[in-house]
Amino acid sequence: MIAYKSLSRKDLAARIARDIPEGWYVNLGIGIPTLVADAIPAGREVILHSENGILGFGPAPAPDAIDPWLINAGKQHVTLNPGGSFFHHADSFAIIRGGHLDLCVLGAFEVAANGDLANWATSAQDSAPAVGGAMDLAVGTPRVWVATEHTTRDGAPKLVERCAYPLTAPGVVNRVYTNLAVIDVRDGHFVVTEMVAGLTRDALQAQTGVELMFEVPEYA
Amino acid sequence: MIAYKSLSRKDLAARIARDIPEGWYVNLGIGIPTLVADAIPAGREVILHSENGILGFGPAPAPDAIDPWLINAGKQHVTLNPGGSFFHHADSFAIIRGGHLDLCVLGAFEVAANGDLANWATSAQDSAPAVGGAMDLAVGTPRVWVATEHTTRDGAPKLVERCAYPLTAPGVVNRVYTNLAVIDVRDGHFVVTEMVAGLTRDALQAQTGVELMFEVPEYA
Amino acid sequence: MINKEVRDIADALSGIEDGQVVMVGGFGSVGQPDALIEGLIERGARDLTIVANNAGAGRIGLAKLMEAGRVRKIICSFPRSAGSVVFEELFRAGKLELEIVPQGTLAERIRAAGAGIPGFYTATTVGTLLARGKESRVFDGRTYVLEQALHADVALVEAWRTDRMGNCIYRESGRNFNAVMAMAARTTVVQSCGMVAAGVLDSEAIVTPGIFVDRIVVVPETANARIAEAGAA
Amino acid sequence: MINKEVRDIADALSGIEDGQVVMVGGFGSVGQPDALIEGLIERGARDLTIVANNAGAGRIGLAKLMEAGRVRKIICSFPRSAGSVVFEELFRAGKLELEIVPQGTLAERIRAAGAGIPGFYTATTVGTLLARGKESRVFDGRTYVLEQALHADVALVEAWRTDRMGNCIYRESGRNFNAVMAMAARTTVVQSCGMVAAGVLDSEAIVTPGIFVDRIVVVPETANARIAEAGAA
Repeated sequence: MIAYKSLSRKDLAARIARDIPEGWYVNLGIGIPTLVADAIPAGREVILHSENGILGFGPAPAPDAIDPWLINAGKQHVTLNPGGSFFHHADSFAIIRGGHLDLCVLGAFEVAANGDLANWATSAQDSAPAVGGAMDLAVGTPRVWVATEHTTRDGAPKLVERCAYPLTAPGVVNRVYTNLAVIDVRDGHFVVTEMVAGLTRDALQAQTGVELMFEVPEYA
Repeated sequence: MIAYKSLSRKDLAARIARDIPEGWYVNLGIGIPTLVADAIPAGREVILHSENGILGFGPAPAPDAIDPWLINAGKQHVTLNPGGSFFHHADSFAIIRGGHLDLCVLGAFEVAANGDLANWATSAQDSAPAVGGAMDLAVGTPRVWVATEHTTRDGAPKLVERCAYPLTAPGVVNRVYTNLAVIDVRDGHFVVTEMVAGLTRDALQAQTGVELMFEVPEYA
Repeated sequence: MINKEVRDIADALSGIEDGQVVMVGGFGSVGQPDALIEGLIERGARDLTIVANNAGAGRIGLAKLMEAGRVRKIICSFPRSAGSVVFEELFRAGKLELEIVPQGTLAERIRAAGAGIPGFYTATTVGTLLARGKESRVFDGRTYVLEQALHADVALVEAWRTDRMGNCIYRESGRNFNAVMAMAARTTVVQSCGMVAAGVLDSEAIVTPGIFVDRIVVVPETANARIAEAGAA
Repeated sequence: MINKEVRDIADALSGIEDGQVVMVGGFGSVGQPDALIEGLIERGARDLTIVANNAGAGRIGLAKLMEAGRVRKIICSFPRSAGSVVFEELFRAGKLELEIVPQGTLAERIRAAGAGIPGFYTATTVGTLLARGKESRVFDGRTYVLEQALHADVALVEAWRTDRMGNCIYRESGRNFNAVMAMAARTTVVQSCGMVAAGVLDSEAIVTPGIFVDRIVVVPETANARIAEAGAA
């Protein structure tokens, strides 16, 4: 087996951050997506939105400078950048639902080749899953990128033909960034546009639950 | 014929103002209703709402103190009282439609005994009447009082069995203040609760297009 | 002279009865009216329906209210979270009804109630389990579901500064659901971190105009923090 | 660095084409982006649908745009008012389509477009001529009509102060339709009375966050007043 090195969570976040141009308005979900905030290249203005009514929040404060009134949707203490603003929850979701964000980056339990996203409930029998703002973000944002490990801890594929978990929204995912590859969702197919060094098509396919298309050269 | 003196527009406004208790939130329409603002007894806090996004506006400024940015829905220059606030049009009509005002006082072309109000279009053939906020106010406000001359300039009754003019809203008027009487709308009837001194029931009835009920003694 | 400030928490909560719908502002612990929640527990009203973003954490605040057996139903977007132990227990035991509403739909249903809009359409939940039983409709080729206004008998709100007219401003991310819930209840009770004279709040920056507010009780920020800490201890 | 300020009115209005829907803020003359309206006349786009509260007065601003034959349809709440001579002429001559929308419904339809709500129900117009052809529905025993979101290609907005990120505050009753129209258009163009550095506007008091704004052109208050006066002369 050819050696390859999968991305750390931090490197995955940095890989995503690279693709976010200046001036975009972005909502980052809990987990790996949250790490994207700290990975945005210095000097590039990307404006972060938080469901609980913030545009333009900045990095975590120093421990001795925590402002108890200022948290993001992940309940983490944050700061506010110059030009940031506060609004109430209905206005915050008007921004989301109205399609004003450029991008949201979400975690996932599963993503299907048709763009279906499952990231909220772990089974249809779970009658008390926490949906939060995931459905609104998935439905309202013009670009939905998923940031996830390529497989579960047990090695089961998270990129699948059809989601088995309950959907967050059908047909919304545009791109998936995993620790192994960057994969576009196009016309019902996963199209691999980038792989980590040393990874083969076969090795990636073997960890994926649906047939991949490749726009990258085979490992040479 | 017994002598009586109908109320001037200013006295009619003062009569209405007398019935508005402290603490009410009130929207005043164009015409006689607008005069109510200046007639509220000194020291009684009544908070005036204007469709264009003001709560707590005050009287007209002195001519040399006009603020060009501060007008009411009638496009008159006004002032702002301490504790007043500004908001946008959607929030302003959320206040109206959501039933948060205590009262609106509107003018009328016609009012029917069933509470129907016609105050926007002068005929069904008029294809470009200006509705403004009249319908929202009439429908959204829990108490709708009408301030009007008892008859048209030609002496035609404005209080009628059924409105001939296009409706602003059906069944919304609670009370009518005219230059001759105060008249409640109750269960499909006009009930006179007050008349100007010297006016007889017959004289009032003669100027009204529908049978009145009386809760006032005959002139004695 | 209009003055919406009341003497104490008990006065602020008077009239809350069994079976009512109570909205509780806040997101996480920020902007949560802890003193009013404590007061609600003391008041003893039962069979309540609670509308809030979360279903409580630890054994304080909303969780304590639920643990005391006062809550029949909770309408929220994020019931199960780190520390939602009381919710889990009661829900598993069948002692608590749950209505899960996506966060944006929850905020908009509350705003709709305040704005006199009985129903609206949203694409959120279309094609998911949460659309079950909902009426759908196509606009311009896209499918949406019908959602209805969510009214309350009482809204419990935390504000940063208030004046006697009921005008409120919030602080940073403390605004969250508070400003929409203040619109949606028959009676809105504000736990204020401090009163200022009428006219002090910037007319351009008032978030909740006094028209939405019925009662104000002052609970200094430090006192609210003590309640939260005491409960957590 | 994000900077939404453009050089001049022509740049601000670039891309406005024949047949587009253009929202114009303001109520009466307050908060009306007069310089942008003048610029729109100069630009020459025809066959426009205008969304505004009024249908213009005198022979300036919107009235001038209509008189120049650029407007196919106007969607407004208050078409006929003192001085709406141009509207009257064109409308009577059958040269202008009119959609009358109650003011609150107009504001809410615009907000709905901005908020991703394709339709909502309101009691306004029920039982009147303006409900003709509208779908109705009963909620809790009361009848409401269905109203649909009102989108625009471009919104022309006047703000009091702005920063390079597009954040806006308005002045007094100048806020009116401006703040909702800013949400509802594919491209929002702001005529600002003045720019300030990012971070100067109070984060708690920003009415239109920059996310809704695409372009800003500075037109000092005095210059705007001159345009209005020149037109009126």
